[in-house]
Amino acid sequence: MLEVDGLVKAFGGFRAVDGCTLRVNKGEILGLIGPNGAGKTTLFNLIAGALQPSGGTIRFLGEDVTPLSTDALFHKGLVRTFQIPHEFHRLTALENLMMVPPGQPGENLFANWLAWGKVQRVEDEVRRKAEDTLAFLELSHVAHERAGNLSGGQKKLLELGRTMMTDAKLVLLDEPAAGVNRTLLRKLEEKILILNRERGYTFILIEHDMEMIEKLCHPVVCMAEGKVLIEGDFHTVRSDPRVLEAYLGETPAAIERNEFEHDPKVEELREQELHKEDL
Amino acid sequence: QNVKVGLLGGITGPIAAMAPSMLDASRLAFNQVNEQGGILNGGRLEVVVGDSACNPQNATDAATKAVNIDRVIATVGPHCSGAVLAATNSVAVPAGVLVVTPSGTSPEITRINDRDLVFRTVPSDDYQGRALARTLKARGITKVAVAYLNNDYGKGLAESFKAEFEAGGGTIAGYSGHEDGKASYRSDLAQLARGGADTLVIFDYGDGTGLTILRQALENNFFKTFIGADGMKSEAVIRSLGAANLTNFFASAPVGEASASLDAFRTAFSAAGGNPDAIFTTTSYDAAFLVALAIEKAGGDRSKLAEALRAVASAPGEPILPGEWAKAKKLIAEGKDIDYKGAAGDHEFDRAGDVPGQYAFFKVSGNTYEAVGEMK
Amino acid sequence: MTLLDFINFYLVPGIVLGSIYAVGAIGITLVFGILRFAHFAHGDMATLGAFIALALVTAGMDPWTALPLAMAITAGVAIGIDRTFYDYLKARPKIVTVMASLGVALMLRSVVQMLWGVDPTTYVTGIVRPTDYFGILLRPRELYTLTAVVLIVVGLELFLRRSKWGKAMRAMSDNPDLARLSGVDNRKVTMLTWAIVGALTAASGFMLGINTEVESMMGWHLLLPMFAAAILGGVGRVQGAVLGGLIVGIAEELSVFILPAQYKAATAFALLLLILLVRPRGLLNGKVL
Amino acid sequence: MDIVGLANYAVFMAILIGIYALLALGLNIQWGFSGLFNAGIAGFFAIGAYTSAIITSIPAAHRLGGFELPLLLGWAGAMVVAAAIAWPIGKICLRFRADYLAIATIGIAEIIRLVIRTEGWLTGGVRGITGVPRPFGDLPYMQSQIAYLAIVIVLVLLAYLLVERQLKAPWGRMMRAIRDNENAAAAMGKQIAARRLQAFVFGSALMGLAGALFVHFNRSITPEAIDPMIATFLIWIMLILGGSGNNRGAILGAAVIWIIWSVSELLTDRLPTELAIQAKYVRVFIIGLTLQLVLRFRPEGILPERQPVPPPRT
Amino acid sequence: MPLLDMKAVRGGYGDADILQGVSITVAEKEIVVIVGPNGAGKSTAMKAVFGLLNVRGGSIVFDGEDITGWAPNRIVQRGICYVPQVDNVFREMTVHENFEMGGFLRKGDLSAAYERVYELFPDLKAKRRNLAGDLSGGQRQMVAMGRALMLDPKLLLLDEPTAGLSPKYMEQIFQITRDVRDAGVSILLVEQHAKQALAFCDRGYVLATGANRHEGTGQALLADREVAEMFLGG
Ligand SMILES: Nc1ncnc2c1ncn2[C@@H]1O[C@H](COP(=O)(O)OP(=O)(O)OP(=O)(O)O)[C@@H](O)[C@H]1O
Ligand SMILES: Nc1ncnc2c1ncn2[C@@H]1O[C@H](COP(=O)(O)OP(=O)(O)OP(=O)(O)O)[C@@H](O)[C@H]1O
Ligand SMILES: [Mg+2]
Ligand SMILES: [Mg+2]
Repeated sequence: MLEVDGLVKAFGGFRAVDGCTLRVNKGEILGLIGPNGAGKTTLFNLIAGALQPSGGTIRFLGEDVTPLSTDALFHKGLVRTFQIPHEFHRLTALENLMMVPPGQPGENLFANWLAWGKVQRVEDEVRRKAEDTLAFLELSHVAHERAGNLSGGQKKLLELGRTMMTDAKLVLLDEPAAGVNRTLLRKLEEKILILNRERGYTFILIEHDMEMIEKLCHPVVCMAEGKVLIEGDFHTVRSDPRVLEAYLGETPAAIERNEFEHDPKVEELREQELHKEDL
Repeated sequence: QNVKVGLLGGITGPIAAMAPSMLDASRLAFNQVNEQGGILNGGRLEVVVGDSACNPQNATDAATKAVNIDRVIATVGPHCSGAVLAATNSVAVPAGVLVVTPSGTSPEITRINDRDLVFRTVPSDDYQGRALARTLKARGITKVAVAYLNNDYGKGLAESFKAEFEAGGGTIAGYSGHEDGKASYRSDLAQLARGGADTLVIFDYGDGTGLTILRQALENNFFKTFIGADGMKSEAVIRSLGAANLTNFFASAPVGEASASLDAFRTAFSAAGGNPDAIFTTTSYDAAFLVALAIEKAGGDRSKLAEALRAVASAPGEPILPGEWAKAKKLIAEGKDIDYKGAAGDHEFDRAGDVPGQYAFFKVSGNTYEAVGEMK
Repeated sequence: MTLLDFINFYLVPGIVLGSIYAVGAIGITLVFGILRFAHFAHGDMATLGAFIALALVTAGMDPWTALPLAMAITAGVAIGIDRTFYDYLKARPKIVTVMASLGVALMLRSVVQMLWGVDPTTYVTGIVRPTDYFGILLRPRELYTLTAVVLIVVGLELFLRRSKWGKAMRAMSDNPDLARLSGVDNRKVTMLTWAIVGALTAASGFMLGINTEVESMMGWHLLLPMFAAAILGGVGRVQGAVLGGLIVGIAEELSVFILPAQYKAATAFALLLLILLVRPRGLLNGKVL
Repeated sequence: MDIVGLANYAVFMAILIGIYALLALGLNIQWGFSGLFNAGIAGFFAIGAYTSAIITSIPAAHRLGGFELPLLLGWAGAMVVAAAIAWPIGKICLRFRADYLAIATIGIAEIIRLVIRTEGWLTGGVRGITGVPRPFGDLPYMQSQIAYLAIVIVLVLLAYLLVERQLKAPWGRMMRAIRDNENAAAAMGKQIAARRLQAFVFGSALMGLAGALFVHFNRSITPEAIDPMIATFLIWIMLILGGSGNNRGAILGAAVIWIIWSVSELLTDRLPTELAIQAKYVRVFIIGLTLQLVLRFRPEGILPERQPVPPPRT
Repeated sequence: MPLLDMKAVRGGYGDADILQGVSITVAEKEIVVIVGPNGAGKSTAMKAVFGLLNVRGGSIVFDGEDITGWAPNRIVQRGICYVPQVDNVFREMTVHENFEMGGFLRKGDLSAAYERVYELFPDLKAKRRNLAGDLSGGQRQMVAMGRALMLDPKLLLLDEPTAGLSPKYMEQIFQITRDVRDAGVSILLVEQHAKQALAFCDRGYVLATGANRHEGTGQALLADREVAEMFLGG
């Protein structure tokens, strides 16, 4: 579905993406990990047309899309989120979502005069969809708040919500979990899986949350210094010594949740709690 | 009963430097009226000052207020042509208010469909430019460069000067307009000087850009002789450049018949603390005095004002000089005809309400200007 | 036309004019860069500065001695204006402050007109013929102007790059909240900025005045070319403002070769458009606010 | 001072307020909703005014036209030409951001002003154009003023409805989104450049119409009318003070500012007559000061940008 | 006596109260963690300490002095340092200049402090002349953290310092936090990596809808089933 070949992006003398080659098949959720500054976001920017590559090609659905602009790519079915939330700060949360669906008749200057009825009908549909999305993201209570006034995590959710407002073929998610509450994150994971299985969305997911990567992604690609370091299933990638060294740190075990779950002290406390409830 | 007259000046706009003297000159006329028996049956002329800022928006605003709120029956001004056009077209003429402008020089003013309500005491650009051209020829100058300010005043003068000068066989060796308010005109001057002329004719204002141009021309030895029109005949030129540097600077300016009128005005205005050499003061004074005479003659009836204005301004009749209000009032009361001889000229209005000009040629002498000859 | 003529009558005037624009443009670019708004009262502040210097000269001072004093006084006025009119708008969208500065422009102008009238005057009566330096004609006042500009630019650049307060200014312009969290007193920084800007406006007004005349609209006429210069160089870039000022000044003087002189004022803008087409954020890649 | 006079004055003020309201509405489309810093309003105003003047005025020897065509043609022409000139300008300039765009448009307005002043064969140069007809201009003063006011009101109302509907519609939402964050809007498939251009041209057409209304009201136009202080900056003050992003605010702002502008003179006229000239300077001071006071107490504008809540579900 | 004592603080950005009575204490040499759902008011509580909020009720006492309503720059001088959640670097200044601004209030030679920061974040050494705005998301977080470490505060407020950081760096931030604490600095930390944070903190608070919901030692909170399910992701 997406083929990235020898992609290069240089900022001055520095090559943020340096000959990156990557394939994404339809129906996959590809996990993209790598140390900070590996070039993951830059790769997204290149794929989504926000930056022009200094070299290499990008093919999407069999077509060379290297020179296309962001908005043209969107219409081909490629949607992305931003790592640092790009909300429309003076629009309400609801409007942030309602503006997304493409081809709304009301976006045509003249339709607003000649086909007001149709504009209204579509508008109602869009609105319903946006409200449902907000409800799912637990943002209904701030639906009419200016997006600029939302909390850091809420903005991230809104960012994600935008991708749910349109029929996409390929969705690029840039660290959707950062700053998002873990309980909600579990729900989001479900949603991503549903979109993937039932609606056939393909995802590329940048994350530093290993739990999420493990749960959702196959294959997993690890980037470092602008190049693909290794590609494979989660466990292969995670146990690769280079990945351990560059990305996970010397003590990968420390970050696994199992460590806490099996912490004997915690287990003990939990037992006590259970007893309390029983009483 | 008192009579209200509007005085619409370009107080805060581009001619802010000239407006105060012009308004003072007009006010002098009104004061003389009030001191010498008042208007009609001993009433006072009340002056309503408005600011036209030299642009149409402000001019219509000021005129509307004067006409509707203050109920003036005539206005002296507005000052700039654009302001005159807008204020007369949209306010004064429809409302039937007499307008006499002392400084709107654009030929377009002639063409206003004015129901004979719009007059001016300043000649249309045409006259002075031509007169100046003939004077220069008479003084043996055959090759000049021309720098003009690109507004209705400067451009109008320059065009008529050029036409007449060339028709008389003279050579224009450089001809360029410039915009107001720039800090340097040296390259303009250098460009003009390349034509090889010794004489520079400047159609501009002496308390504006004209001063800058003259200074930069003098400082860089660009020309030998400098000629200006009435706009350049400003005290500011002498004050800031120094009389010693201005021995080759001449200017034309409109004057009254035999200068008796002019002298009367100069004495009175100087006594009132004004500067009679400032540009458009004579026309401003005449406009105000004429308006007062017209009101007196028409007996305060606004529908007869225009007719009355023509009657008091033109021959035949007993000559009235600036300041002779009491005399004029008496004659009018006796039903005698009068003919105002203004400080800026005779003011025989033609059908469009325009006047031909009479001019004299001035040079700097001491710290002021001195006439050196009539202009034909 | 000889080369010397070209230098004397086109280039030198262009450079002198350009330096005057440059000093004004530096102030504009500082307000742009640090306080993040277009300061439309800049021209009229320059007028005020020029008139303050005039008052000092009238009181018997030599013009070039009056300059530093006028700069100091205008700096004080600038701080006062900020305290009274701009300060309470700082939490609002910047455009509101832009409008406030238009109001201040009107007020300053009318104050000047009320206090000093509207007639043009000069610091020194008479004309000054230039001295011949190997064929190049220069006047002392032009030499002083150029020297003053160089001193100002070098000093300011050092201050902004090297000193702690210069950095604090840049930090505040970048992210005012974070600057406060780092212990920067934004009030002090703002005051310092206005002090510098006020002094610069006075300098530009004075230089214009000594090279031409002093009159109440002089600053307003200067405003647009100064803005063009600031933008041309790139918002927030001091060297950019200098470069922009010189380019605008020289371009205006040279434009008479190719365009009718009436279009002189347009050359600054035509050039600006051309340069922005190639470099949309100015020559030195200025900020986008 | 009597009632009729005051009424006349009020009618006159209302006409100008209507013309400024059109300008402010045009600017609101550009700035309030699309974030385009157009500081060259005077240019489009002038283009509209001159176009309509040339189309409808009586023939003159020294300049283009007049063609003595019907008034409606003049107005339509004003809008079309203003839009047609805005199009290439927008095409080139809209890629500049914020203040760069502002200065670029100021520059273009200056160039337009200089062209109008200098190219006499086209515009009459510094002499301007006279003999522009005014609808119902032959009626007596008061009736003709009132008739013109009616026309202005109808046009302002039409423009208001037009703009208001566009802005409540998804189009407005999209424009506001582009204003807030163009990268994100592009990522959501919106064609930033084309949409901006649309708003720029749309707003400029309204400014052109305002110019046409102005020229027919005055029956003449000279280049002095393109003074940026009045035809650009004053409009900005109106919009920001009225409430940028709010159409009713734009109209209200036009009213408030013009009333301040005009009525301040009545105030300073109370000063002793010896100070008549100083009074005019004081007036400018008062205008500046009042502006500060209004900004002080209504810094968001009189009617701030509303959060347009989409219509409820049906 | 606790170093920081927030008592029943109420307040918000505009007229609406976002905080409806939040009480948090931090003792000397203590790491305190705040967790809670998005929009709970965690960041708002931190801003309240730092005078960036209209506080309408309650009090904030630091080191025995009531600092409610102080200007932020005064509070920094008093010895509190704060890393906000968003907008936490000077984008148009280089990485090094960001650190210089971090040490704005410090006098004397700072080279040792720079040395230490670059040692902690070796990736930034190569980027020291780059504008902070050009960095990757994670690198910015490092800059923000490094900026805060340039001062020697008594209390450090960190708002989600690990968001966007790789597991390696996340672990390192936690390690730094502990080191700093051991050096005598108190720390108030907001975290969405709640389990990891609660595991090593001294005490924790759970905030929800602008008010205290739970508090206790890290272990106790981890063990609480409701807390785990509602706030920690099961
Ligand atoms: N505009 C730019 N100019 C210069 N360097 C840049 C620019 N944008 C990114 N870089 C550099 O490119 C590298 C890759 O950045 P990128 O944002 O792609 O990293 P990342 O893999 O997404 O990291 P993270 O996980 O921290 O988000 C970084 O070292 C960054 O400093
Ligand atoms: N500048 C602001 N103006 C108005 N309301 C705001 C502002 N910032 C935040 N809020 C509101 O305050 C509430 C709490 O926000 P806060 O940032 O404190 O949440 P948080 O607990 O830090 O959440 P997160 O985990 O997502 O960062 C949110 O509902 C948000 O909408
Ligand atoms: Mg990234
Ligand atoms: Mg937060």
